[in-house]
Amino acid sequence: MTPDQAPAWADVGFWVFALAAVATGYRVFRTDSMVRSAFLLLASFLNVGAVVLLLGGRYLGVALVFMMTVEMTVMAIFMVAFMMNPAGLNPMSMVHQPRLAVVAGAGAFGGGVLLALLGEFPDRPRRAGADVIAALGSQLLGRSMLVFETVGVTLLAAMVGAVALSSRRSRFGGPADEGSLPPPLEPGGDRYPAGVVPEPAGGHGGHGGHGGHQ
Amino acid sequence: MSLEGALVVAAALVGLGLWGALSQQSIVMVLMGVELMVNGVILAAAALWAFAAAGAPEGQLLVVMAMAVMAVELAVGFAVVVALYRCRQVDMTDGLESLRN
Amino acid sequence: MTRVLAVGPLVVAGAYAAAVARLAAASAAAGHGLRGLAAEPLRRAALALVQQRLATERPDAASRALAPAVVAALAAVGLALVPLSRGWVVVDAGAGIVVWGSLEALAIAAVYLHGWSANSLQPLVAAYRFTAAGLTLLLLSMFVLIGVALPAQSLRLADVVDAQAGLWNVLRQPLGLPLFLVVALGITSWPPLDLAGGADLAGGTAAEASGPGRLAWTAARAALLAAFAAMGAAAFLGGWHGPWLPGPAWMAVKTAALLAVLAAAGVRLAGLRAEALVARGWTVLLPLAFADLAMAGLVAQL
Amino acid sequence: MAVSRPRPARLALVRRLAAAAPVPVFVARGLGAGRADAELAADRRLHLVGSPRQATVLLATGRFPGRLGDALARVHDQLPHPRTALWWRRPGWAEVPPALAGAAAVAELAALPAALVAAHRALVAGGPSAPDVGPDQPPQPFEGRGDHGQGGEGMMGGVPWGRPMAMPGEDRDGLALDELSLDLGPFQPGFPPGLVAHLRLQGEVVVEAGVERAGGVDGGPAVDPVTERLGEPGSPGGRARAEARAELRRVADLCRLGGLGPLAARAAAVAADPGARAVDAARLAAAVRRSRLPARWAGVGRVGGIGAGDRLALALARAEGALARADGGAGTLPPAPATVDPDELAGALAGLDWGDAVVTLASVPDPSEAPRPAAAAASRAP
Repeated sequence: MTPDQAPAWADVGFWVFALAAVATGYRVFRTDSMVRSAFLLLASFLNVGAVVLLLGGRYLGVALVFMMTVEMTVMAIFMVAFMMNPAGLNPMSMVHQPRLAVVAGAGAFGGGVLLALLGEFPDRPRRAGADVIAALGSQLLGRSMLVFETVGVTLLAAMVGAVALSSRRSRFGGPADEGSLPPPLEPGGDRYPAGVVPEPAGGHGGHGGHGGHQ
Repeated sequence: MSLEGALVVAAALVGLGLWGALSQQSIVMVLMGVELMVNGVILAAAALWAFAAAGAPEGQLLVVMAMAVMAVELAVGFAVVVALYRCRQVDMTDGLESLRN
Repeated sequence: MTRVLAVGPLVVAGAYAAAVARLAAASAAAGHGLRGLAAEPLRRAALALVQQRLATERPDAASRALAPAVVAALAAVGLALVPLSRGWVVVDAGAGIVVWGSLEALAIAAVYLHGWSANSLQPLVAAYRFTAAGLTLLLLSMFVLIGVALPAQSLRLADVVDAQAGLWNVLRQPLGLPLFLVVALGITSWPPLDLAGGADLAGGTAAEASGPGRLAWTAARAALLAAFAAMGAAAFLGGWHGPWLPGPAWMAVKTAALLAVLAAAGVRLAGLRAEALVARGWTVLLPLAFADLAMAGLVAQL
Repeated sequence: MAVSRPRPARLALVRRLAAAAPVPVFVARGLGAGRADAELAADRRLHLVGSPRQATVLLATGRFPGRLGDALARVHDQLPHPRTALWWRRPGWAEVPPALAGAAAVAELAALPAALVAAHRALVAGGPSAPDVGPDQPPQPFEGRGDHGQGGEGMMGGVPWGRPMAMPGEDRDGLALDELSLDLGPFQPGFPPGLVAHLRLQGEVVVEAGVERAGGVDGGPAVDPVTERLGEPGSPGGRARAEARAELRRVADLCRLGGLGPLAARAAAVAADPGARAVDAARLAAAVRRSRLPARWAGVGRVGGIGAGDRLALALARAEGALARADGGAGTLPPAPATVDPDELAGALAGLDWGDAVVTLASVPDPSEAPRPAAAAASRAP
């Protein structure tokens, strides 16, 4: 099935999934719970995965679902690890420079739309009936073996780097956080987050440094 | 289902991701914004592969690369968050004027 | 398209079979008889329908309703992927094994969602420790499943079954099936690896669930376990291959046998604690999965 | 908390099936009854559940003075409708906790299963469901002070709705992650009567713990009357049998906690059998060993030199030895483990994960369950 010969239901499905991907992507930054954000982002990825499947990427769509589910679950775990607070207790907004962000986002969108509508793209739809999975496989382990291996080594390096960065032992053997101090709550101020005061400061200061309790 | 439609949707995802990444304070949320942008890139790459590249296997390869980039970004991003949190109990961008100390 | 209609009955039958297998194993291990067990799941389900569905304080209600639905949908997808007979499969996915991997990943996410959404501590702790173990098992499952794809030289499940016409994968890759069953127990959170449940957490992610909500959660996981058993039968026990009986009958027999093994393990073996499971997952099970994959590759080359 | 009325199931068939289901019972252990309810696991008609959300019948055993009574009221209201409560009440327990004001009372352990089944059937057939005892509201108000009104300063501290806010603290990886405070008990399944642990958790790891006995150390008869009447009080056979029974109840509790319901049912059956022989206990011990439960718990919660797995194995060995003696044989009866000081127990909990902490608390020997000579018990009876 090439995109051109796709039946009408595929067309409808494309737009349903595409709009759902955009809607959930928007909701990611408009919800008051970070776990929910992670799962909304996952929903956006799942919808894009479905679109890719409709476009004919029979392996890619599924692989996208697989990878993103794992990544977003890890993401959600991180949320809870850093704030042990089920289902969100204190709804609050944690944003800065909102105007710049809106302008930049709208600009990126506008640029993309212009590119999409005005750009000259060759009209060469893929052939029907080709085995895309086998094609990808022979590409990965054939002509593009070097790319494949590079990606693999990069992932390995990322894993090693991540473990090294997050491990408590520093390069020199001691604890990585030895002698380090949290920043004060206001730049130049002398109030520190609760529990990590460099000297007993009495009571708990206001707590701007930590992610809060969403 | 057309190339233009897919590219517009991809642009919307990239725009939303940029907006989120710039406006959010929490580092983890910034990472989410970046992920959403890569999501748009993946969609655009898949659409170009299907409509404009005659289904060349290199197109699929590009998508696989984008997914790998995302995995690397997430792994290193989380590692940096953990390292920062360990040193400073910070997981917000505003708490970090510099990476010294 | 009519084949899609078969998925509903398959899910219901799978959940029922898993429930009966568990009750029968428990009854046998306790020294009681097996009389009246066929209706037991129905009685328990009826009781759940009579009971009130309680809400916790400020839950994430949408996620709470979504989680059992997602697990049930995953069970349906799983059962739809598995070929029941020669040429008879509901969804003939070219990348079936990767779809199965996504399904496992989504199941972990759904359990996490279930535990988190109750806004209560026991469910959250259960979801937390389950996910830590679940992600380990997911890795394991990928190696094991790639192992069965090797002799078939295909990610399509129908090809995997076809490739076992002469020799079943359970003989070709003896480590594969036990590892896959460990994954099945872990990811469906079924005893003895019920990290998302467990008596120490008052029922884990379902600690706050009552009545119909609890029934939906339990039944969905039972159906998912049945999907795992069917997948195990197709990937390792030769699927519908077998003498005398027709293909679907062989699939049913093999799936039931795997369900019985899983249920017996649940009532006779003590589970690993979360930390022990993660530690052993990385230090013992994962190397075993590597060995399984290496062996599968060697055998496929011969 | 209940927010909606029960939906009437109109189908008579559904109600008939539901009435025939195993009765989901949640047990709240009060003072004076020890772990006697563990024997109910032997009855097929009953299903001892781990969460009040599952149960139709709340079984309260013993006395519930002071805060135990308040806790019982909270648990009572956590049962979904239709629900009812049953009280295992010995003559002489005068004080009636509010949750049990309207509850039927049963005096004999042997009569409990039938009473539970009857209560369940009546309930499912459309009988009246027990109304809430307490108000449907959080244990205390939100407080209304602080930046977010939670009662602390900034976003930190405070006890909104009576629940302590999560606060950062040191942990084993050097990441100052949030800590959560909560109470475990007093009706956690498998716990000795009245045991409450105050925990501070990071993730599922206990950072700090305190252990106390709600309602004070068991002031009632330390020996439950049922156990004592099994043999002639004071006679060697009766005493040995009572000891075996207490150990087997512990074994049943621990097996259930370990997720091995069928083994718990077997242990309960041996405990409830007045003619049990040493060989029955030996068979049970072999099945428990085969399940690898003692091995899994080998190093868990070391208190007084032995871990939870050793305590389970010891309970099985003691049950076997005591039953051999009860039959007049020469069984070796290993000495009972010493009871543990609450502070020592609290110290042992720090650093354990949730599951291990629960197993530790459920397995340590408790002063309320060791049978004492009848004379001592009688002198303490109220």
